[in-house]
Amino acid sequence: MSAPGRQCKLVEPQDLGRLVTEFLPEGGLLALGGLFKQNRPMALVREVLKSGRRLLRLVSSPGSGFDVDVMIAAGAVAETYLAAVTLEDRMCPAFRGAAERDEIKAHCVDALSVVGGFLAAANGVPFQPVDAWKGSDVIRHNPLVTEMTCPFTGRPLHATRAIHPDLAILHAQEGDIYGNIRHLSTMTYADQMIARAAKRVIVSVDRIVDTDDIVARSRETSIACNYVDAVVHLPHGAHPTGSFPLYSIDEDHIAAYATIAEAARKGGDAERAALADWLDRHVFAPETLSDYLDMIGGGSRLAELEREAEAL
Amino acid sequence: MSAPGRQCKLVEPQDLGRLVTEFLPEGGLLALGGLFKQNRPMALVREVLKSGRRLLRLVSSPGSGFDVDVMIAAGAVAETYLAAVTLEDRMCPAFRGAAERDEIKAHCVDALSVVGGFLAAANGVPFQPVDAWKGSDVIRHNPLVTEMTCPFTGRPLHATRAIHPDLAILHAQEGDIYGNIRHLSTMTYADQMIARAAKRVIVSVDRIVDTDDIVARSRETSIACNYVDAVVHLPHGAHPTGSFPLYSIDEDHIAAYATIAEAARKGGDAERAALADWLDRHVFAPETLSDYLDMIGGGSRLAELEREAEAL
Amino acid sequence: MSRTKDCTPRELQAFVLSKELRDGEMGAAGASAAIPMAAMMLARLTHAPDLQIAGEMFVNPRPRKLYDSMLDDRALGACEAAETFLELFGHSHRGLDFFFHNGMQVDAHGNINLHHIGGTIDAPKMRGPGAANISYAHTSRRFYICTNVHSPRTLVERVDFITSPGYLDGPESCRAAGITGGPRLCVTPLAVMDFDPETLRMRLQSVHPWSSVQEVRDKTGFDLPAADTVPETPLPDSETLALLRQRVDPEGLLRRA
Amino acid sequence: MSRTKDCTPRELQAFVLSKELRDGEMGAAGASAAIPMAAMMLARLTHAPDLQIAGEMFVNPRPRKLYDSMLDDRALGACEAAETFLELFGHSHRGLDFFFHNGMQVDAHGNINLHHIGGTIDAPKMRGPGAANISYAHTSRRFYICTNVHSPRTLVERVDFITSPGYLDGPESCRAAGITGGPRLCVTPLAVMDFDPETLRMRLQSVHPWSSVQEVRDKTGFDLPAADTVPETPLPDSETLALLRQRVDPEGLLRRA
Repeated sequence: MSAPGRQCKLVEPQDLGRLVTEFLPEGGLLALGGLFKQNRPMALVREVLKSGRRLLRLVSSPGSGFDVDVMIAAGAVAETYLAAVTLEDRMCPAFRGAAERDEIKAHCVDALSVVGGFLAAANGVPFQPVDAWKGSDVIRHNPLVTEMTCPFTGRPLHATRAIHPDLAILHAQEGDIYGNIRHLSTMTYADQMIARAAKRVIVSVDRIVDTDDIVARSRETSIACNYVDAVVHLPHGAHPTGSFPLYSIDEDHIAAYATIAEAARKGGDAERAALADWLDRHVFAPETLSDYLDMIGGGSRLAELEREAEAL
Repeated sequence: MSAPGRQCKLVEPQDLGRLVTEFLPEGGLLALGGLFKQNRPMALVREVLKSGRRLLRLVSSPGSGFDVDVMIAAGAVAETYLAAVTLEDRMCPAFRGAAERDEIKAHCVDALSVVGGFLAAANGVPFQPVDAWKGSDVIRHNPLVTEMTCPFTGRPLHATRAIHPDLAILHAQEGDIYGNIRHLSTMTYADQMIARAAKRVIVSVDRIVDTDDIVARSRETSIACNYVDAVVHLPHGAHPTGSFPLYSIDEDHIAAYATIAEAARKGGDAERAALADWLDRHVFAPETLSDYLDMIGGGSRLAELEREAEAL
Repeated sequence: MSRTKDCTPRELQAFVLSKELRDGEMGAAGASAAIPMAAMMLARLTHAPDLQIAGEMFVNPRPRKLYDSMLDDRALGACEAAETFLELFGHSHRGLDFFFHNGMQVDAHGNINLHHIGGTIDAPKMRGPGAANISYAHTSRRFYICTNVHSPRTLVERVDFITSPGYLDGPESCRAAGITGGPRLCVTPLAVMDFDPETLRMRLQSVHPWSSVQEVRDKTGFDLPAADTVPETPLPDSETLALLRQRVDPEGLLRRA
Repeated sequence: MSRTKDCTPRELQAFVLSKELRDGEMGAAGASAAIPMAAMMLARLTHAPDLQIAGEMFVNPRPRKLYDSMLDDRALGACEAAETFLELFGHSHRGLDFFFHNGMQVDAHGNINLHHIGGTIDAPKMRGPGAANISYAHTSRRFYICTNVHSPRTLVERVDFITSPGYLDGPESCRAAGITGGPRLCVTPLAVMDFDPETLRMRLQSVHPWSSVQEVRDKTGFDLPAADTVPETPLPDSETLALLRQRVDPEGLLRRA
């Protein structure tokens, strides 16, 4: 499948720990793709946690939830630059608890400051002008933002600074061994922009496809190989978030976590031990993706999620 | 095909003159899609010329040629904001002649100032920072550009001003009656950005497709209906430029024009009359697209260009 | 046309909001948007067939049923075009005709708080989820506030933090900030509030059949002016309710508690 | 490996440039790019299989033959990804490993003029086509100048207008302007020139077999320093020429006058 002499960017799952450690320093800025409960790079999030990197600073497309909550619960996070952090039908317990206990610095940012920052970095310029912030307290507390004057009109407006993540982790449905990525999902959010903004990019894909197939539908390539450092074949790598049209969101899994994490937030040692146990069973103990998938219900549960996606 | 009550944006070719006059004022800023010899909205260019609007200011994706040369030859242009103006294997005679005789103001701009201007307008901000201009005289003479200071670092850089064309004319391969546009060509250049930047947008398409077909492949919609004011069904509407994968570039037609226009640039009354005659026969005399297509060689020539595209 | 008394609060909220949307307009909702999505879909099926649902990265979605979320493939179903945060950045500057917001706290001037209650943003007593898009509140022509609860904790005199601006502290502060858009209505499970054009403070417009002026006032954390006779919020007729239930919300998400 | 004497000037230009490109690098050419495209494709087939052709809106094109143009579907053939001017904007800031330029005028310091000859830009005696991308000249690590003619009108002491910067007026002016990249070679139908690291002026590196030091100097509009013995530009061996003719340029575009 590989052309002679061309660099293959497909890496084995067991190499991920080494790559994460190489690309992401202690205290580094990590960017997460997808949005809320779709296309979140959950298998890669678990690899980051297993790598032992701590004091991380997190940035994401403007909607995050389960993934960052798990990372905070695992104690790997020092700062967040996250616009909305929610499980949609309920709040993120670890995020909320850590912010209230001042264990993380939860910066106050919004969609335009984050997207503008990715856009500036992707464009190769130090900032992005923004002219759509009036009356909100978010701007008064936003470390990404400063006031400026339009060089043409003299009118006051704002600038948001370029965001260059040390490492971006993304999940997509398909990719080839050279790192050409194709989303089959309708929504791709900020994934392309994040890939263009980040210093290093690792993408997990549900399927590896042949490069001839990529070439046959080149306009559908969502992230070109020149932005990608490594691609890894991790089927169901977005679980419990969805990877449409292949598999849907495992709401039960997310809800079960949220209940345990919320109890830990409110409770005592026993509740915190239960959360630690959940993290151990779902993040640290499974040696392989297959071990993880067995833990969350195995083939029958995965088939249910696939059927749910198919029925949409 | 039309849903009850939903606004149909499909217009008849005979309505184009009225629409152009409504959207584009005398002296207005007109944007052209495509690049060099691909996806240029030639049938719409002819409609603009027939509408009688003059003193136009032209902007385009950073590579233009035949289309703008014909508009200049027809005397409809006062100013150009065009980065490269070329037929690739030879220069554009009318552009060159008009600039040398000072009949048009041919502003000195480059790709980043134009693209940055479209991007700023599409983003809804008054300017785009640019940090990639060193040593070139283009910046010293570029009316779109000013110097500025980075509000974060204090470093000197440049800004290019937002470009909001009064009207953008684009050509694509497919569209539905509500104005959802789908390029089948691999290259789409700045078409989406121009559509987002312009006040009004008219798109000619080689084929009208059903909205269900658009919905079935929504990630392939290149310009969403909310950016489009009118769509018009003009098969071979890009001729003599190419509309891949449907039909290739009519190099012979472009070369024949270039020879006549170059002779007019260098020559006397007879040569200028020959160019006027060319313009009359190809732009002003043909009442319908079908009349035009007969003039340039009819079905057999079109079939050749289709075969050439198919063979690629 | 007969009236149908068994309409639920969330169904009524969707119906009230649907009547606000005009044909040919373009708008959207962000996260947690089952009621706004129902309102938009119902408006399309009734009086606004040309309503354009766009601005949040999908163009004219065709959901087969309602979900609590709104920004995933599941909840959107098929659509006419997929956009990304790049295009959303531009929409956020240009604004939409209408947008929908909910809030952890909503105050008398329609300001919305999703960030913190008590303390400060750096040392919050209770940290909320924050918000993605805070720009549509003032760049759009108007927006609607749609809450899941009506309580003195939700509807407060002044929010602790302005996530998305309503009318700030009234006309003068809006002028100073350059705010031109703003909330049109606040639609809760108990009542519909609009804003006094003089003071830009909330006032009671109508009370849902299952509530009363007294109950609404008791459950509102600020003084709520009202006319001497407050009308009852009109319920959907049976045909409209049937459309809502059969075409928009076949699984009855809005009928659940 | 036997040498093949019937190699044409344009084929030799492509061969010379192909040897400059290193495996794993990323680069592209703009318009009028038959020779650069041939150089990139030949490099891939010989010593640089991992050469990434990207930066001008297509990623790793697979043309079946050469065209004079480069930025249309016809000339590119299939590719791995299609980009737009949005992505090109970013590439232009980050720069490429290598880029190719041609010019209406090229001067002793490798500055390129495509705008006007004589007069001023506002009142030009002769107005050129201008250029799209002027940024890659200084943001890329290096670029190559590839001309279609070698004449005193093309190769001048100082261009009338700097469209794309080479080494400006030498080391001091480059430092002042913050220029770090620059032209590596100028490859014409007659010779290969490189740049003196001290003065950053062009000097003769090799002369093609069909020309001579005298002819090259006569046809160059500025003084061209050279070693006492100027080597002949090495021709491709027969295997390499066969690759060029059979795989890269099957229709012989580079063999035409």
